[in-house]
Amino acid sequence: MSIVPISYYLVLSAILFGLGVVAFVVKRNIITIFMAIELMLNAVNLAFVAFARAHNQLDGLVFVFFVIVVAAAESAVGLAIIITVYQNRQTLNIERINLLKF
Amino acid sequence: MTLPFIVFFVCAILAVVGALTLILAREPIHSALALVLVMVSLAVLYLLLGAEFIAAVQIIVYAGAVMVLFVFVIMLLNAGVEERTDYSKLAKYAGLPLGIFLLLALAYWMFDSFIGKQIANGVGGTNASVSTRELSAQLFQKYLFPFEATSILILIAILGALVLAKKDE
Amino acid sequence: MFILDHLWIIIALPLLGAAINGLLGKNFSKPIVNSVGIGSVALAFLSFAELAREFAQLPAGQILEPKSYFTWITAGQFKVDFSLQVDQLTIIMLGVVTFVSLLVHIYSTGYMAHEEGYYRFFSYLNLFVFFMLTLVLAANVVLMFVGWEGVGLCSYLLVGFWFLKQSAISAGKKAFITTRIGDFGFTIGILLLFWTFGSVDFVTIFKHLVGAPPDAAASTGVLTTICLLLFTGAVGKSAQLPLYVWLPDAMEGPTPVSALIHAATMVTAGVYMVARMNPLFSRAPVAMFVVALIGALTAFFAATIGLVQTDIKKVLAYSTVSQLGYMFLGLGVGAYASGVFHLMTHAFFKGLLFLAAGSVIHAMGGDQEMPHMGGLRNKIPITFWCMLIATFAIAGIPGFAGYFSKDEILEAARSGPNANIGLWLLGLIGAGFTSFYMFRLIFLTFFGEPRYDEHKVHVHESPYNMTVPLILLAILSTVGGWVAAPHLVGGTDYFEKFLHPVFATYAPAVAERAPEALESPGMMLFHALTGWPVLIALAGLLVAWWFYIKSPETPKKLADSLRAPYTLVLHKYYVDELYNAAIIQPLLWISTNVLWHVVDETVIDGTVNGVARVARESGSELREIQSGNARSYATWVVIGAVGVTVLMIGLWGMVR
Amino acid sequence: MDFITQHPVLVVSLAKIVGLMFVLMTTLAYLSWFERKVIAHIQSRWGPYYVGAHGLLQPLADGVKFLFKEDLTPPGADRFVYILAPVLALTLAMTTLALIPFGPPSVQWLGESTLIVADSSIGLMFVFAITSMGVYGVALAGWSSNSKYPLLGGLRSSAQMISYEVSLTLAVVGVVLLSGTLNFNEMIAHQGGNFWHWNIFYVGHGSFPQIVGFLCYFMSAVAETNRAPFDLPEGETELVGGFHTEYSSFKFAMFFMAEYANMITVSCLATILFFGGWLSPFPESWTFMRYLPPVGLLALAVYLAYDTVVLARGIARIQLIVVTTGALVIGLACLHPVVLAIIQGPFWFLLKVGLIMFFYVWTRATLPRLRYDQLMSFGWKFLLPVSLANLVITALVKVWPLLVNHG
Repeated sequence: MSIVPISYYLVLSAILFGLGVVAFVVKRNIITIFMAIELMLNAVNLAFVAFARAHNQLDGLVFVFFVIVVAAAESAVGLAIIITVYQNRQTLNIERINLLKF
Repeated sequence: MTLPFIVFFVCAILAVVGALTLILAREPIHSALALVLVMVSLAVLYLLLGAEFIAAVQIIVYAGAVMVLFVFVIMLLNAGVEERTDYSKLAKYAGLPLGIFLLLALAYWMFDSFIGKQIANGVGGTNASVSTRELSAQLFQKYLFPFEATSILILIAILGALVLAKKDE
Repeated sequence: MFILDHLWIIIALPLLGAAINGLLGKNFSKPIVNSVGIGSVALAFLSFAELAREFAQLPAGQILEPKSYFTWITAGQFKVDFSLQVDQLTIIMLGVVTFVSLLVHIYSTGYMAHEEGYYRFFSYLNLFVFFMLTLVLAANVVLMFVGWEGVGLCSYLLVGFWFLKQSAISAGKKAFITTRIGDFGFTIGILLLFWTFGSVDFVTIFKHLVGAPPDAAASTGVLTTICLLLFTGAVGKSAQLPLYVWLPDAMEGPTPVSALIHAATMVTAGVYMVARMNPLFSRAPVAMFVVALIGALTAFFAATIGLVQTDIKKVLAYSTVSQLGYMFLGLGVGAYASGVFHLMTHAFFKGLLFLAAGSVIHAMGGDQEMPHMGGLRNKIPITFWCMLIATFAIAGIPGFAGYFSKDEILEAARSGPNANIGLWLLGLIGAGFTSFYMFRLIFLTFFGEPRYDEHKVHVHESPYNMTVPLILLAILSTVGGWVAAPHLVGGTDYFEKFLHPVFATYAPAVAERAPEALESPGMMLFHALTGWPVLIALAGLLVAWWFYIKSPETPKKLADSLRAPYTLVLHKYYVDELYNAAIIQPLLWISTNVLWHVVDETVIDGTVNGVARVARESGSELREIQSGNARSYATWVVIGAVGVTVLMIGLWGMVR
Repeated sequence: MDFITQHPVLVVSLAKIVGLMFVLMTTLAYLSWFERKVIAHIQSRWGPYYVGAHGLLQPLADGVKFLFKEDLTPPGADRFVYILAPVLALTLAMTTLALIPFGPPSVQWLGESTLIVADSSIGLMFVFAITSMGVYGVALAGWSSNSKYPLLGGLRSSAQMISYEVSLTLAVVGVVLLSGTLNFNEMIAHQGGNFWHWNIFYVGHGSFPQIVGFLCYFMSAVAETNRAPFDLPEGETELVGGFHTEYSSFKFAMFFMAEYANMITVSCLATILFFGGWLSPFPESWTFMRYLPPVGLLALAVYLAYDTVVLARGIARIQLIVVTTGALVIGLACLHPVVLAIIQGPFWFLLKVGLIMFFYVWTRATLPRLRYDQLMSFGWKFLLPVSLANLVITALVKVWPLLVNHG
């Protein structure tokens, strides 16, 4: 049973990351932008796992583990912030939340 | 065309479709579901790569906790259809092209630099799945300090979330 | 050997006192302030005593290594430790400083009793003691310089203690600035020292010098330069020509301050420094001669000015200047021991004189003009007798401290290794003037008819805490000299013997001089008693007696007949005016028209404002980027990412 | 075709899945019957009785009813999500069972162990992974039906599920510590011996009886499956029907089945983790015990036969005859050594699961429903600390020997 070459995974992760970036700039809804970030993280994780497999080392997996944990913490805080923002501004459109400027 | 390839391509296509849906959907909750799809298919890919534990964690934490949180918040705030405003001219004209360019550049780079390369074909990369025991050994011996650090990070995150979320009288 | 190992205790104590009084004293009652101030100094004095005891137990001729407590500065191979050192010279200085300052502290409790900022005064005094001890104990030039500047600072603070009095303030400034001029030279000297010897530790430097042939360690020229530069510092600090002008003005400060700082300790710092640096000076004859010359000239001129002063403290001030001149004369002619000896005796009798003068002023209710006094000897007997003793001492009446020391110096100037008859002559005449103006002071103050309004001024003897120090000092002024006496009446000089290691260890090798034939003791005693100094001192006494007791109108006639020189002397040779015209005015002009209006306003302000303007303009332009729209920021991030990616792909392409 | 021969696993898995699905569906259907019967008897009623003997055909009737009801979609509902939700719920609920071993891996066919669909080395993790996804079904259903009650119900239930999942997991970790593996079969093997070797009881070297763990697990499981007394999501009194208020006909049935499937899953999990899974409670030496299954079935057949004779009603009698003969045939078949060997594991396993299911029903019939805040505070302030303490103690007991040896 042959294995899928690692490069395929890498290309896939690259594509996903790119799509994440696109979503990051294109979307207006804070929550969705947040999701875009998560998407990028996932893409990076995929690359990590792929390399870990390629080099037969576990470090990559450990890193993925950490990335996931950090992402969880980040989303917890981020969503709390979003809720607070919404309570104050009654909108989720990032372009309407523009008080912090010159 | 063997089984792994089929699985890979199915999941890959699903992931990409999910990502695209995330971008195109106007309902935040659809985006969320799309992202869940991406994550699940990625988990399957991890399985294919032999990283069972990571796959499980991916689903439990990401799909099961983080995304649920997202959905939860979306339901809580009853976030409606996103309005496609374009106040930022820069984002309007430069954002999308640049993003796509980055996508293509990265993809091409990966392709160009790894396709058909020794390492890329998974030299030594056997089919045997990584044993959770080894992984945990790594985690609790070599990476013990970062592990503890992340635990503290999580604690802080919890506190922060509490402080933010609690109604200030 | 406790104190010997923990020298820092001695200097730490006054610092502690200063800190306590200075920081908390505001709320203390007088007794507490007294106990803290005096207590700290007293402890320092006791620890000095212990130190002396331990030192005495050391095997003879042993030279103690400096004790380094921590590294203070390290830059390249420029390394300065906080290191202290004890040798015979230090012992003497320590004794003088701690003892006199202790007495002055006690005296001050009486003299300053009714002053504002009592605690402030004491904390300053303690601080001064701390710095003075640092200066004395320092084992390297830099640390010494710290003490040096520190005492300068304290002098500034204390001279300007009554900071509501304009004259006091300006006097303080004058003192500080004038000494700064000297210190400038001193600083350069230190740098040159390090540049030459690669170290600032006394011991290291001296070790370089000793044994090496004259030009091996450093060429005589360099040494001369160094010595002269260092001596500039001494000139400033010890009020020698031409930088003596600050000392008379410094009399604006409280009298105890004058006694402690401007008579006994600080002004002698220069002498101490030169004595400490004797290995260098010994190897730089020219510098030695300069020192001697300056000393002699100062001794003479200051004495002449002192002749006509009417302010009691001014007289003492000028006499201090001239006495310091004698010390330098002594050092300059190579009789280091004699110089230091005179330093010690001078500390006693001049301190006494000032304190007594303070007591007089106290009695007169703050009036310092001698013409307003007279006939005080019955009213304030203790003060009178003490002052009389001090006068005998300074005038060089045989048997009193000053006699021995001054005589040694003059003897050295006449017949010493580098004797110079001209300098001897100057010193001799100066001695005559000295005794004249001192007795003039005595006669004007204590004899004759009271010239003050009995009803306004209630003359009264000072309280014990003022008189006791007087008495103690009087005793010392009397017997203090005998430690060196035998030298004159044949036999050995304990003082010189004691100091011998300091000046002999690193001294340059000189051809052994044939010891001059010792005459018979009796003969020598006759010589001693009929030596020129004694005669001229008595002459001064007589003239003074004639002028101010026998025929009081003579001085006036004399002054009228010698109008020109009299006015000249009366106005202190117009030195102040000269400096004012030659230095201060041009300096003021330059500062105002060049430094202020051109450099400061145009250049510096222009630059600063320009920078500010640039920042403001660019900011107001650039802030447009901060649109507050996060999507734009996101796009910027992406732009950066794209840039990095392109760059890396390019590099990758290059790598392959 | 050679593709399939290349991968025999596909064939076997497919067969297993189909089998499992068939069994599961019927079980789900008859679980409802079981529940209603038990509750009825607890409340001293008869329960379903008229559709077939002992109402045995009731599930069939219900199914038919569901199928022929009108399928409503509320206006303004997000159609896609509205349909997705129940599918998601049921699929996930049933997927979990793929990881459950119904018997020892020794039973094999074509080189693949037969009584478990997917024997993963970290089965437990995957079970949790899939159950954690189960929240979506509820939440999305509540959100998509564009109505107030469902939304509230959905929010509630998702909150409840998330909170209780924590203590559920923590309660289980103790067992994982003891057995030192995440694979179900290994866990069960680790509990081998007599019934006092089961994790819930075993007091041995470096082992700590997981009785507390089990209780925590069970309570959390009840809450996790939104069952009484924690059935807030469908708290009829406040929320009408909870998140599936707007659902009707087959979609509703899917939620219904999903719930039962979840119950089965957690029960299986409890059996595996605490009650030694497919192990028989008796020592190997008691060979005669291996005949318990056929004997039991034959006894059942005898009882049914008696019933048949006593109850004389048309269809019911025919139906009873069918059932009786079925039981008889199976019982006899079980006497054949091969079948006997195969039947051991599943028999015990299903027996234990059934008992736990009975507990489920029992609690539902007995206990009143909690208030929402009570529920939450119970979960966070009581259950979580207790399970944590249990975990800590277990860990200590586990490492105690090491500590002692290392001085």
